[in-house]
Amino acid sequence: MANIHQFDVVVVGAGGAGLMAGLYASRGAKTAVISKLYPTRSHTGAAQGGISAALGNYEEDKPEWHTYDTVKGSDYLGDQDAIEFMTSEAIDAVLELEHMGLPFDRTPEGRISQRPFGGHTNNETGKPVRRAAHAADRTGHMILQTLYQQCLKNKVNFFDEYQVLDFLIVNGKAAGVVAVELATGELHTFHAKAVIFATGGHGRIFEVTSNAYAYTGDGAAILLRRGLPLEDMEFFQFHPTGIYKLGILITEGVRGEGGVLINGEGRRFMEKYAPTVKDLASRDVVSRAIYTEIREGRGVNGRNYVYLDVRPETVNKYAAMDGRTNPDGSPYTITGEQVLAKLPDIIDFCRVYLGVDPITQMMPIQPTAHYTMGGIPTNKYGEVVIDSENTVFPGLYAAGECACVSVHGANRLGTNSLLDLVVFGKHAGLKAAEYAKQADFEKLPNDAEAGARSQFEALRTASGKQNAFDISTELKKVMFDDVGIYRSEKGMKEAINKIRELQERFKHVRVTDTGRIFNTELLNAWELGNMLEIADVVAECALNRKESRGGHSREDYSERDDQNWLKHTLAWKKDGRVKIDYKPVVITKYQPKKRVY
Amino acid sequence: MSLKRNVSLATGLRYRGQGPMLTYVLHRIGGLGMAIFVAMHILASYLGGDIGGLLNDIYENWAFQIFVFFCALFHAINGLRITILDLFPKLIEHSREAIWIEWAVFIPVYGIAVFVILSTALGG
Amino acid sequence: MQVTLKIFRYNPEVDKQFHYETYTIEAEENDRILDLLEHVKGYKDGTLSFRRSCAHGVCGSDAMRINGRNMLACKTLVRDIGDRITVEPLLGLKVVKDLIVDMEPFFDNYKKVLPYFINDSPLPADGRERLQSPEQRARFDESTKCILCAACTTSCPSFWASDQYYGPAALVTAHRFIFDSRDEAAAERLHIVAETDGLARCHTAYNCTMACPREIPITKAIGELKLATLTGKIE
Amino acid sequence: MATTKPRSLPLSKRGLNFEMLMWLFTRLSALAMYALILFAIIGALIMGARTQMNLADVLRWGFMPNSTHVQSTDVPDLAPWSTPLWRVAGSLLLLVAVAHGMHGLVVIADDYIVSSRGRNIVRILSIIMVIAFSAMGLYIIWTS
Ligand SMILES: Cc1cc2nc3c(=O)[nH]c(=O)nc-3n(C[C@H](O)[C@H](O)[C@H](O)COP(=O)(O)OP(=O)(O)OC[C@H]3O[C@@H](n4cnc5c(N)ncnc54)[C@H](O)[C@@H]3O)c2cc1C
Ligand code: HEM
Ligand code: SF4
Ligand code: F3S
Ligand code: FES
Repeated sequence: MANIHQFDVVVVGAGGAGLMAGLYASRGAKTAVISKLYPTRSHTGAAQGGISAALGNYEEDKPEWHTYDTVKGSDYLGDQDAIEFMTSEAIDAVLELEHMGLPFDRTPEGRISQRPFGGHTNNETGKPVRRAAHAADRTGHMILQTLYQQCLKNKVNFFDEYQVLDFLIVNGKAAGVVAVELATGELHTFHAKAVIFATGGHGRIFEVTSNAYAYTGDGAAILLRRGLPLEDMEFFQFHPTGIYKLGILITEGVRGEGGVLINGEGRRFMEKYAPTVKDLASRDVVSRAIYTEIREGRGVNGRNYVYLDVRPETVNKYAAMDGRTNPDGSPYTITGEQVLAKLPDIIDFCRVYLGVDPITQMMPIQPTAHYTMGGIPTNKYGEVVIDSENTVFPGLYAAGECACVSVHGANRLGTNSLLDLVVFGKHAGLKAAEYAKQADFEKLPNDAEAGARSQFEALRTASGKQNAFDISTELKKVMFDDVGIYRSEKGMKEAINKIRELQERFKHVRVTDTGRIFNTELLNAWELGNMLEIADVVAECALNRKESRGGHSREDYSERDDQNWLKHTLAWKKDGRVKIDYKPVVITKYQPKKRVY
Repeated sequence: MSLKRNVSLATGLRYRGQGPMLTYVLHRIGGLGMAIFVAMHILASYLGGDIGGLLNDIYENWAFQIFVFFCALFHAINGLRITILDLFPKLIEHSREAIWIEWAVFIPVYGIAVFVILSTALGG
Repeated sequence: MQVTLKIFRYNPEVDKQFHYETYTIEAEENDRILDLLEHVKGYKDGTLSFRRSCAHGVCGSDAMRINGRNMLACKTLVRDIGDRITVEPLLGLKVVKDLIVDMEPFFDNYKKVLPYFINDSPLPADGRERLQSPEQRARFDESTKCILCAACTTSCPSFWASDQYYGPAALVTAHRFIFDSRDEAAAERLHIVAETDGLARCHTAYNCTMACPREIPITKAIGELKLATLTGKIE
Repeated sequence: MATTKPRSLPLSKRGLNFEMLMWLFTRLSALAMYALILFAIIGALIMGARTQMNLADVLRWGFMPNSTHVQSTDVPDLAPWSTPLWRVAGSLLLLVAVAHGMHGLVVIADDYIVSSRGRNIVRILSIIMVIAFSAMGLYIIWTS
């Protein structure tokens, strides 16, 4: 076919990870970045609170503390070598972003400002530490813009609004990808020596989510279909504070600035669940606490939400009770204007979507599906590994939320994801360029587009009895209810049956649009296929793991079980069935302990 | 394969830009109107004779006067607002208020002027 | 409640001209216009095409004309605009299909103003951050909020006249860098924005500022640029 | 402490070009016209316009203090309205207004005409027109 492009390195996805990879790869190799959205519309732009690094701009902080907090946050499932690698690179990574022009907020001395965040502590005192570097409450937006701008400066080749459909493997090596150009409906083959996947997560499989429409797990599903495994797919993070019903995220930064959670009885409840750091406990802990309150009838008006309160009088009251101080030792207080200045976007969301003004009213919140801990297994250089021996797949890389290094283990600490993007995006880019230098192009298969085309054909020629929206709505509901914050064998089995049923129905899905130009109906259907595929793996892996750990909490196995389950799950799809294997966790310094906040 | 980008005048004017857009449109009409009128007037006075007389008759006509007055007055008052805001961009935040003030000045002055023109024209 | 949703439709592979299609659907006060479009796509006409991603006003995908004014479909609720809703594509860009317009001229303009941080001086000796006071940081804060949704540029009468005009979004980007105390390419950028297709094409129509979903005081930023070209002050 | 490098650019680095100078000229000429118009109106009021002219006529005189503009009013004697002072004021207003107005037309044309060829033609035409209209206007002012 006519549309063949050749690049040394092809990056799929233009979020924080993809752009960082593209930027670094382009310095050593001919690189293209392909994205189904315009790069600045990637979901990284939605990240609010901050990016973590032990800069210590306000108070003492060390990478080792950051490492320990991350290990503990991961509920000991994170690979400690990778975590050490990430936290030790963190400082330079954040400084590099600053050198690229990222407009971080500033301390009075002119340094990068930092705020406390869930799970970040001073290891000696156990008190929260300011580790999250931030640009108001749009840190991700600024990272995305800055990286995109640097890519433009470096003249990276962009293919905007090209959706990748298939990954090409020749002789057991990466050979490129096939994508559809949305504006024309034409297929394009990108012939490459190295391919980096950075396609983000799959939160859209849940009903209430903070994730974008684009978060359909494309990258993971494509590789799964090509016979590669996914790691730790049962671990999904539910963020405690999403706007009631809509799921739009209210950053942890709100609690970092002193906001507290209040139940239906008007009382603060986190001190019960996390006596030391209270509202700033790790996300899984807070989400479960909220759910427990709700289940025990202490939701607001008996319904399934609680309040997040950042009104200055509340903040000041509890800050005084907690003895919280400013860096100079004076008691911590805050005014309405300061709240507005530090959290402008959050205030705006509440006003627009809820008609609630957080400076004078409380925000109704509920946990929302937020972050994909699992994903494409990689080592700490972003190289994709395909078995429990960590065998590297030549020429294939992954970074960002779609990858599983694993630095987040069973539960990601807030602000570690942006860090993950920058650190591992960079290394994936470097490695890919290095690999491309010494590797040759594999010969393209005769009909490279066949796989992609047949997927589209199947959708186009399906009998059309089933409505895609119904399938997707039902999928999201069952996933949120039964494979959500609390899980049980019975629920998950039902969910799996439901997913199977939906997969069957999906074979008869209706696509009415026969056009080529921006056929979003066809593409949405294709994405729904990915979601079904991924949901199946998530549910199977969750059912298989008989313990509670981090984001995965089971009612029938409510304790962590290090004896049997201190290991990563690897899952393959074989003949429509999920096949599971395991991989050991790398432990260097920190032996598993009970996790209390 | 795609529709042209052209925005017709009618489509443009249908954009609901509210107060400030209205002043922009009127300012432009005013500037254009005056430019045409000034040119016409100078030409007429310079040429004199039949054509000049005819042009001056049009110009002296009360309906035309009302239009010219509108152009001149609105353009002048709005122009002052623009000039002030342009030289002190900080004030642009108060654009809305500025526009209110502008109308508060314009409407009475123009109203009286129209009244006078009309009463002289109709009263002989 | 029932709402009447009138949508601009154009399918390049079938239609010669655009037309409007009207749908009557059930909606709640708190529904986003984006939710209504999704509903139409899901249950009334799957061919309806529009862009969207984040669904809460931070990615800039779904700027469109709603009841005659540029807004984000995901940041506009039924309760804000009532039960008679007309949705049309942005003006001044080619309509590719239904509500999807060709964004390339918009991004081309963005790229004209050197939209990236430039500072070739050596880094601080300790390898740490370049210092910047909170006041210096606040100086360009508003212009960093831009999500490149194009609502501003496509509401600007000068852009309707010609897409060679850089447009407010590009000028806001220029402002973001020119007023950043760390950036060193203010002079180059000022020369660019002072060109005939730059600042001089802004006649303070103010539509941009009113359309901006991020509430960036765009006209003010452009005003500051205009004065900067004259006075050289970029404090 | 944060850097406090000078944030003021020398003349050559400001992007100050003809376009922006004309932008400034438009504002300054607007202010100048205001000054001249106010001057003319105040002058008219001192010369007795309060009893001899109505508001519309005063404004008309203000926008161009030329004696023909008060011909049809109750002014008893045109002589004080056509002194050299008023002729000079009128000339100034004329020159400023023609330049301002003509540049205004160029600005409008530039919105729509983007080819450099088209823009050059507009500029040449505008210069010719400025000269022609200024000459005609001066001729009228000084001969009426
Ligand atoms: C609301 C919210 C707030 C958050 N706040 C924080 C925070 O404060 N701190 C923190 O550390 N983390 C935060 N996170 C998490 C973090 O933002 C994300 O994990 C991270 O941005 C993911 O980046 P990414 O580069 O992996 O993917 P994305 O930025 O989502 O990019 C994915 C890219 O892949 C492309 N793509 C996808 N599929 C395809 C395909 N088939 N073909 C071609 N291209 C494709 C997309 O177009 C996009 O460009 C937050 C997340 C959310 C949702
Ligand atoms: C007190 C008198 C006047 C004031 C205060 C004034 C002010 C202004 C200002 C500030 C502008 C710039 C608008 C912009 O860039 O957005 C302008 C434009 C213009 N002016 Fe005037 N002006 C006056 C008199 C005149 C006269 C007498 C004429 C005609 C001969 C004229 C014709 C124009 C034209 C054609 C434009 C361009 C319009 C546009 O860009 O939309 N003005 N004026
Ligand atoms: S300035 Fe505002 S309206 Fe314009 S592109 Fe940026 S966010 Fe959108
Ligand atoms: S709408 Fe256009 S004219 Fe200027 S103030 Fe905004 S850019
Ligand atoms: S969908 Fe992202 S801005 Fe509306």
